[in-house]
Amino acid sequence: MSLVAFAILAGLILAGALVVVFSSNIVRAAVALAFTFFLIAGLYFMLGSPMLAVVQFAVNAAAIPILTLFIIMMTRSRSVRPASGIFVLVALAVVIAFAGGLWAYLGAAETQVFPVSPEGIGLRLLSVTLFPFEVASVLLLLAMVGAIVLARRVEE
Amino acid sequence: MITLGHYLTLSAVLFAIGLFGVLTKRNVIAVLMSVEILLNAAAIAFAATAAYRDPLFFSGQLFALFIIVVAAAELSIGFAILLTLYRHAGSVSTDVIEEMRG
Amino acid sequence: MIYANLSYWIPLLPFLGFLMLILLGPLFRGRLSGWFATLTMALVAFLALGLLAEALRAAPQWRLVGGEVELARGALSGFPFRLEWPWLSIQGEAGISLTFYIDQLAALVVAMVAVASLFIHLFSIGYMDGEARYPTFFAYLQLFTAAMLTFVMAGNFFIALLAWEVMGLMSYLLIGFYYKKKTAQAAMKKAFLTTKLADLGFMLGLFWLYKELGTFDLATVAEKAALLAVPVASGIGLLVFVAAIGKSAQFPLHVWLLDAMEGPTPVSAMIHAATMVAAGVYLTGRFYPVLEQGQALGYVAWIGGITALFAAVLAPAFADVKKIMAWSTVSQLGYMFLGLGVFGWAAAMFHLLTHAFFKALLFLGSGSMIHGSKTQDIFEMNRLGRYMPWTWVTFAVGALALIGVPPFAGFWSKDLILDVAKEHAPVLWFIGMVAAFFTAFYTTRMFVIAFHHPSLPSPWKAAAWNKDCPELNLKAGDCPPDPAPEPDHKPHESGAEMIIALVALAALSLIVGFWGSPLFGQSLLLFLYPGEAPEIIPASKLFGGYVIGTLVALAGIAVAWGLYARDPLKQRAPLWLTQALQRRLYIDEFYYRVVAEVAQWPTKALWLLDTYVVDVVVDAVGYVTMITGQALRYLQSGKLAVYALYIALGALALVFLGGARW
Amino acid sequence: MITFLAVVLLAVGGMLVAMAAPLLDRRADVLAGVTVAIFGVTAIMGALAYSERVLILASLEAGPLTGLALVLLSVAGLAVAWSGLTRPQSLKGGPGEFYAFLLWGVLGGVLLVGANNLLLFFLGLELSSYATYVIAAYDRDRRESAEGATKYMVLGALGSAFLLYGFALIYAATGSIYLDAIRQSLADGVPTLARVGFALALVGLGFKLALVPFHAWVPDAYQGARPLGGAFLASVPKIAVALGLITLLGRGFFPMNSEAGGWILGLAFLSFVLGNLWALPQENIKRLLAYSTVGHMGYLALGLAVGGAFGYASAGFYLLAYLLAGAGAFFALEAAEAAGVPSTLEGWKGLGRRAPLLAALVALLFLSLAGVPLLAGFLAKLYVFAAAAKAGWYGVLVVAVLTTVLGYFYYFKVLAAVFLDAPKDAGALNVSPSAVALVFVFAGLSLLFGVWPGAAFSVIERAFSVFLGA
Repeated sequence: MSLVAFAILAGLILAGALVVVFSSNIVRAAVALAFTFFLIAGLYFMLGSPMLAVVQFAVNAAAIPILTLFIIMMTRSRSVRPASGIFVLVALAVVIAFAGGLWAYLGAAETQVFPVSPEGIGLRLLSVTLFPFEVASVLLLLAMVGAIVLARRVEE
Repeated sequence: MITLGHYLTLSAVLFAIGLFGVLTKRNVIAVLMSVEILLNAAAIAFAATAAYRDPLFFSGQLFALFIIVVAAAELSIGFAILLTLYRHAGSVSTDVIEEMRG
Repeated sequence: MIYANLSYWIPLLPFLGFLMLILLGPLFRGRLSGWFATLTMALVAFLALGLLAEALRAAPQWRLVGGEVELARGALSGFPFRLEWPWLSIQGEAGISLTFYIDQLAALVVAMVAVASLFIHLFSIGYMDGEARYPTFFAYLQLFTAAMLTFVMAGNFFIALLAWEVMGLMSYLLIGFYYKKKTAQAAMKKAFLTTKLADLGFMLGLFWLYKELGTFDLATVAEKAALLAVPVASGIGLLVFVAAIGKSAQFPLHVWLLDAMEGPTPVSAMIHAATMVAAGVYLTGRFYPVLEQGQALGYVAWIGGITALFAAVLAPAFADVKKIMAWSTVSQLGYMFLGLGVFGWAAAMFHLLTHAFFKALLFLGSGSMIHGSKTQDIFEMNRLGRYMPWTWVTFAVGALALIGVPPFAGFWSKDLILDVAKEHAPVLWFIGMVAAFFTAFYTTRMFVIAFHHPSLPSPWKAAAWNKDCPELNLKAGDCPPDPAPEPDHKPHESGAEMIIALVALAALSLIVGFWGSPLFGQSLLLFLYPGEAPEIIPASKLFGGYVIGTLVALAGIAVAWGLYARDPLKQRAPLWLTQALQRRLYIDEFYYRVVAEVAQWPTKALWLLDTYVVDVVVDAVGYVTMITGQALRYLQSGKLAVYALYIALGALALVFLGGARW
Repeated sequence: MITFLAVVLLAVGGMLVAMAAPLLDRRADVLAGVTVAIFGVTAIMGALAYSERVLILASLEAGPLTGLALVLLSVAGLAVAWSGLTRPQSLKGGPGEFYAFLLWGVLGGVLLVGANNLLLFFLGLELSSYATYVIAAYDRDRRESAEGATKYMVLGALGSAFLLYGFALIYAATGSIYLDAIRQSLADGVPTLARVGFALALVGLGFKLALVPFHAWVPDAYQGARPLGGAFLASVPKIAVALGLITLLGRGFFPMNSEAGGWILGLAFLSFVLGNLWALPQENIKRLLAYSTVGHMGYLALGLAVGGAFGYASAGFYLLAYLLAGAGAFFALEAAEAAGVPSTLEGWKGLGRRAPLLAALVALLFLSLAGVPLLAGFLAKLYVFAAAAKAGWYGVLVVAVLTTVLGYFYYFKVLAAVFLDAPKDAGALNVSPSAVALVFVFAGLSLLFGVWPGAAFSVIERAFSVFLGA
């Protein structure tokens, strides 16, 4: 049963990702990206981590596509000219080889999922992972200041 | 039953798709979107491993959380840089960043 | 041990002085930079004398008992002093460390260099006054002193080689201090080429030594020298000796020193008389165990003897006071090598010490003469004895020391060398005696003409105008002699700093000889005595030598006085001989010809090879490299996707390599 | 504890500078001064932290390696901040905020070197990278800057993604993100998954280190950035990632050091061969330095590939020598550009006559980069080559030595233009004394460590032997 659910979810995720990659309409790609990320949140539910699923939904499935749409509008990007045929073939070959290589090394047979409650994650986040947590705050601050500095208009 | 292998395979294929996007897209925004797929593929691998193999510490789940944060930060910086490019070139197509070479 | 532990400051201080002067030169106004450098040297001299005192106390004590040397007390612990810092370390290999090794000889020579350098600095304050590059001059002098002190204190030959090269560089720069003069340019080039050629010997010898013994360390080399096969030891020894010949201007590489007098007079005194040229002697002394093992000392002795005579014979044909002094230096250095070569190791070092002081004195004295009379030509100097009493007295002391009149310093050391030579090589003793006669002759001639005659028309000067000077390979007009001073020029005594320096060096020239004389039990020689082969001659055997030496010196003085006191301008030798001597027996010209000719042989011989093989290969390699570089530029196409593809391909390669075990 | 204080100082200092920047819009020099002071303090703290051995908040390992990173990175940051002082208002857009990125960039570097787990390592790397992206894009008036920064950022994101995926596979293989646990897990045998994971992580690290074939962004980013930013790009990420790679190799992946060494060797080989070849025909000095950086990182990676205390120490000394000469060269470019000389071979013609002191210092720095004896660059190469010889890689060694000859060629090309060619504009240059002073210090230190490497080398070597002993 859950295998069927997983198969459907995985199929949709991959389909969404393929749309992102192959669509020549960039707005459509952004929407497909949101869709894909939304489904990945579902994957996190299946992995027993509602907390992660919620964050994925809020940030990756909502905020990021919106940000992307903004930037698409600001830069007046509409469609993406497709790459030249030979290059696509080369890229495809590289990617297939890469995926094949990775896939050959994957494979693990565990079946038991251990769910984690949001409290568990929160406790852990503020104890053992406190230091990286603080670092992440600096990281976000840096990104914010950086974006402001680079993007603001300069009065001449 | 779903095994860890299923998730890892999914993440590998997702990574490959994202990589294909990075290689073939001719618009920098689209390239960055593909990079987002790459990061999500890694996050899936982390979360799945945590759920199956790391019941005590579930570090991978925390890692996935941080990846989401980092991805957002990366995108905001990336878009800011793109805006400066757009001001100069009037476009964010990869064609406009081929002036320096050799 | 206080001074020994502080001894690294001895080369470091002048080096810091150099840095200060070269970096902040423009900030030192007027004579300030000169005083600054002199004060630095005063400090160095203080440290060096303290070091010498400590070495005297800590060294093994020998005494002479019935003509035999025996040990009274062994060395105190910690002697010879040794300071060591790791420098180049390579794991698993013996690195090269910065080692200072101070034994009796090093302590003595360090003190000598520091003291001589101090007075020469002091003299230069006045002498160089008003020169355009005043701070630069002192900066160079400081760096030279630092290099010389490092060389003397160096505990391994690699460091010594580095210091040796720096000394050569400073000599080169200072010869060309008046770089606008064509003659100065030619002279610096000549000095550079000659000494560099010789230096190759040092390098090759060192590498060979390292290959054989696996060390550069001075003390270890001395210990292990006996392990070398005789031909190897003589090969190494002679290679290094070639460098010493070059540095110390011995025949047949003496050609550069005479022209090095183009530099300012204090430089001639310091580098080209008292210290650097003596470095060749010092180096040979340090390689003594190797040379002895190689049974190559005979060459050293003969080179020295020939040079001593050759230079002394040529000196009387010159009228330029500095050039006469330069010949004298070459000749005296020849004595030192002669002494080294006949097992008179300690005697040679004794002469090194005394010569440094009296030759520095003579050079500074001639500097004072030049300063006062505005000419370098002894014939144009106008009764300097009347106008420059201090210079007259001090120069007389120096001259007597050089001639070897008792009890002046040169007497004790030169006669000791000749006494040792008499024991081992009577022919060389005879040569040395003849050279001593000529030494007395040219010195007296110079003294009489410069100090006691009114200004005379210089006999060779008129002929020199507008002639080319083949010894520098220069064309006519490029090397005119210095203009004569104005006819009514009144010489004047030099300033206080210069006089103080002269008096101090005169005092040293008088005193320092006693230290090694039998009057004081030859205590200097016993201090230097290395414990093995080189001999110390007991005082009882020395007396005869003293009498003969003194008589020869007096004879030389008498002959010169007789000839030049009344009629100095009379041409006595045949004209062709005078000319040949003035042209330095055509040796310099011969070299220029040979160099010019020989340089063409390989060129001609290799021309075909060069054009048709080497050029093509070299061009092809360069071309292919450049083409590759150009071709690779196409890989760097500027396209984002291509760059990303490189990354992906790299990742792919690593994934497969990573998966495959290897 | 000292390390922790230094980290806090860097983070909080960055925040304060960022907050004060809009208020002090016209007085960016004040912020530069504050930044210089902070870096001065953290550099001293790094020296003091050298003997520290503590684990901070279960994440940050404070030891000699962290101390070393703190010192080197702070010195690099200090120099860049100092260089910014010469033209405080020329950093358009945010003259004050610039210094916040310096502080945070250095912070990220320290964290990644000191990390005891993959999470902090990743965050430190990203922190440092984002700061570098912003700095590369900072010269926003120039199109080149935007172009270079775009390529750098996009490819950097790709590199990070590889690194991250590699970490994910390592986690999947070993079940932990803590380096000690990973080492214990790998000690019983290295699963293929971990091996692939490390290979992918190496892609991301190789990207930051500018190793071929992950180097392609380097020339564009260097050319686009201001020389000032170039100095930052050439120093901080390189130091951080090289030392960070040593952290990974020495702590977490010790059991697979020999095979990882093989991969690094391959990258190193490609880098010093191709980097030097690429540098040959360059006419733009920033681009030339960029390609030569690729070559230098190849030599450095040779030391990393050898491994062991001596291999790491040789790489560490190489870092020091490269920091001095490479960053110093960029500071010289900055000084020249501030005086109106473009950073091209054409523009530098006759610099020796227009600004003799600067040209002499440039000569020292370039000679050090080329590897002329008595300068730090020579000994650095000597040490790395000695390490390679000890490892028995004679074939690689011969090629490496041959490629240094290429280096002589293109560095001397620049020096020939500087000293032998006649300037187009004969006027003397008005070079800022403080900028020259900075170049002087870097050139002087290159000379100092070239003549006297013993102390520096033994400090570095001890750091690594203590680190490996732990």
